[in-house]
This record gives sequence, C-alpha cells and structure tokens, in this order.
Amino acid sequence: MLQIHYFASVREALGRGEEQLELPAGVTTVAELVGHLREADAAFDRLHEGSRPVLVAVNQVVANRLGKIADGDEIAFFPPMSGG
Amino acid sequence: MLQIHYFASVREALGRGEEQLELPAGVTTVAELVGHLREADAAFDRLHEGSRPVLVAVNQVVANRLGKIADGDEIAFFPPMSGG
Amino acid sequence: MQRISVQSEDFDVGAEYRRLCSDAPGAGAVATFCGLVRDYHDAGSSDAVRELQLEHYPGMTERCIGECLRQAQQRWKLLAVRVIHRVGSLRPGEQIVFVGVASHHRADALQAASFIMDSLKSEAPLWKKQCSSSGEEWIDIRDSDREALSRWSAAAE
Amino acid sequence: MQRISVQSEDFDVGAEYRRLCSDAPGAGAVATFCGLVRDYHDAGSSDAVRELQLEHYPGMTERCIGECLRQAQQRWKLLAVRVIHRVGSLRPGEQIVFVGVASHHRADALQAASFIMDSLKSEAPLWKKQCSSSGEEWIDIRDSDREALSRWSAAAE
Repeated sequence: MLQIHYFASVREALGRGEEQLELPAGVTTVAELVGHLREADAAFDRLHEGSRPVLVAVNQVVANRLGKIADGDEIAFFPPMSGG
Repeated sequence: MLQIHYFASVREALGRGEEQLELPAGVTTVAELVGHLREADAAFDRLHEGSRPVLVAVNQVVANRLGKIADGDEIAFFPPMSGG
Repeated sequence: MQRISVQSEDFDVGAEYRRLCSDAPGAGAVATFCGLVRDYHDAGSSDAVRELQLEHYPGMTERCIGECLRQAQQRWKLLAVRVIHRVGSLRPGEQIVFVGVASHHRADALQAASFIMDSLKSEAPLWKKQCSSSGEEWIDIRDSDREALSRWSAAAE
Repeated sequence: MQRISVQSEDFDVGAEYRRLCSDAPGAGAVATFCGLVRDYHDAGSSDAVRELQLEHYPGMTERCIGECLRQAQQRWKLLAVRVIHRVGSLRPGEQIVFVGVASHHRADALQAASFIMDSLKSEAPLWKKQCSSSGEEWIDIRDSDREALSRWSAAAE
C-alpha cells in the first residue's frame, strides 16, 4: 500500500489531500507511478499539462522521475515551494 | 586658533586629549601642520615613527596630507578605527 | 544547538534573541531576520492582500529546514541557530518567519542567516495562498528567489 | 526614517525590533545584527578579557555613521534603519552595537545590515581598549575587517 499526499494547488485541483493506493503492478519508479495515475485520473493528468510543475517527494525527500518506489512508501505531490 | 583633539592611543601617548594652538605661520595643509607638531613635540614625533598609523580629521572629516587647514578649524589625531 | 519550530502561533523576536544569547554564551554576534506579511505580492498589483494562508507538509517541513541548517553549519562556524515558520492564516503586518544565528564573528551570523532564508524559501515544503478582493491565488516562487539560492552554490565552487 | 544613537546605556533588541516595525509599516523584512563583547580578542590568546573600554569622537561618530547609512540608502531600498553604538566600559557578554534594517524585500535588509556593520567598523571614530590580566591594550583593526569593507567597493564597480 502507498500513502499518497497532495498539497496546495495540487490538493485543490484533485479535491482531496490524501489517499491510500495499492502499489500498482509493474510500478517501481516515480515516472511509472505518475504514468499510472495520469491514466487512472483525468484531473491528475490535467495537472501535468499545466504550466506549474508538479514535484514529487518519496518518504519526505524530493525525488526525480527515476526515484524508486516500493510498497509502504509515503508519496507526495505538490507545486514548487513558496514559503519564507 | 586651532582646536586640536587626540583620541585613544594617540591621546595616551601625548598625555592630553585636547589643546588649542595658534595657527602656525605658513601652515595651510595637514602635512605642514603635522611637520610643525613633530618639530615642536618629541612625543608627537615618536607617534609617527610607530607601526600604527596616525589618522587626521579636519572638521570631523578624515583628511589626507594635502587637506587644507584654516584658522578656526577643528583638527583631530587618532589611530585607525576599531569600533563595531 | 539548533531549534526548529513550525507553528501557527506568533513569536516574540526579543525573547528569541535572548534565547539565542543564552544558548550561545561565548557569542560575539547575533543576526536575526524576520519576514512579515506584506499587503501586496507584486509591485504591479493594486489588490490589497487581506489574508495569507500558509500550508505545509508536516514532518517534511521540519526535515527540510533541518537539512538547510546542516548545510549552514558546514559552511560557517555557528554557535546557535533558531528557525520559526508559521503556518495557517496570517494577516498583513503579521510575522511569518524568523531566522536567528549566533556565532563568534559577524560574517558567519549574517551570511548564514541570509543562506538559511534563501534555502528554506526554495526547499521547505510550504505554500502561500493569497486572498485579496479579486479572489484567491497560490503564489509561485519568484525567479529572484531561485537565483538567490543558486548564488550560494556558485559561491561554494 | 533613520535613527542613530551613541550611548553608554544598554539597549533592548526586542524593543528596537518593534520600533523598526512601527517606523516601517509596509515592511516585509526586518534584519537585525547585535555585536556582543567576547571574552577573548584573538583565538590564539588565552587571556580572558575583563573589560572593554570604548572611546569615541563625539559628533564625528554620529556624522560617520550617518554617512554609512546614506550610502546604504543609495544602494538598497530601505524603509527604516536603526544604529546604536555603546561607548564607555563594557564587560564580556554585554551588547556593544546594534544595526536594524526594515525593507520590502529580504535581500535589501540583510545586505544593508551587513554593509552598515562593515563600514561603521572601519569608518566611525571608535576605539576599543581591552583590559585583561596581562594588562591593557588598544585593539587594532583586523585585516579581515578592512577586506570586508573593500568587498563592497568591488561589488559596486
């Protein structure tokens, strides 16, 4: 099972802040998980067409598309940071 | 008349913090005033032989050896600043 | 000695300064930076900001700020560091963020405070939403903030 | 808005911070720096400092600090600036100098505070005498302080 979090504009676009997801078969990287979610969810797909990048964190560390994903991981999607 | 101030290590070396001096004849620049004082006062002369530079301010503005001096000016001699 | 807080409550700059001094008894320099909510975001905009909502990723925020401080401790000799970042709903004029650094010499404290602000702005998972009379808007990172951070990597090379 | 004080009395960093905020109601950034008396001058020296005596040139000190602030105002966009420099007899741990800057953006406040410290250290007529168990000694300007100031002229070219 993956624990997925959405923050800020990503959370608002999807209408939810978190969800649990059975690790999809064949998904071992960030790119593969994103591909799976874009196919499964039109709103998630539209996010990736927008001008604002979507960042990914795996277990609270920002990851690139090659980042590994395993069962039990905590995944988060969010726009670029704007704190401070 | 010149109003002369001495500060910090210069003040201590001369044993006085201020004095008044009749503008010496022929003195129109900082270099000429320093020359006059070095001749008139052995302690002042020794200061200029030391390793620590002696700075000069004319009317509260740091001046170089070409700085003009006129009757009524406020002159100060002191070591490099070390505040802050 | 470093302390990090992510909190909705306000903070007292004077009290934080005094705590830095007592955390770092031999310090010769204490630099502080405090960010406040401005009543506009872009100089070109005439919309007065009524509220700023600050969202964060609990856990990861503290971890990222901790990583910024670890990098600062490697670059400069620091005796005590304090970071507070507020989250939740803030109004113009309110304090958002505090960075305080105590060190032996002034350059370490001032440069580290500047570095910590630049890196937490670009690296800690915090997001600002601005509410004005014309609606709500998520604030994007400024190009100047990205450049501010990249200057530090250039300086380290 | 700028305020300069040269005084023997101590000061309250929290109160100075609050005054900067009220002097600059639209500020988004307030940076402060406070210098404290260390109990040693050189890292190599084992002599504990018992007292620091700060002598100044009354009138010229305020004028020189004012000139530092004028230069800072020309280089950065500042909303309020406060400088306090103590004179007289100070003990280790006591506050010597305070610089506070309020501005719209953080880089202006932080860089101006750093510049003001560097320039007042080399340009305001203040002198420190250190009293330790081995006697009294006038402190010379550090090479690092001279270099710190010269960096700003290089940056302006």
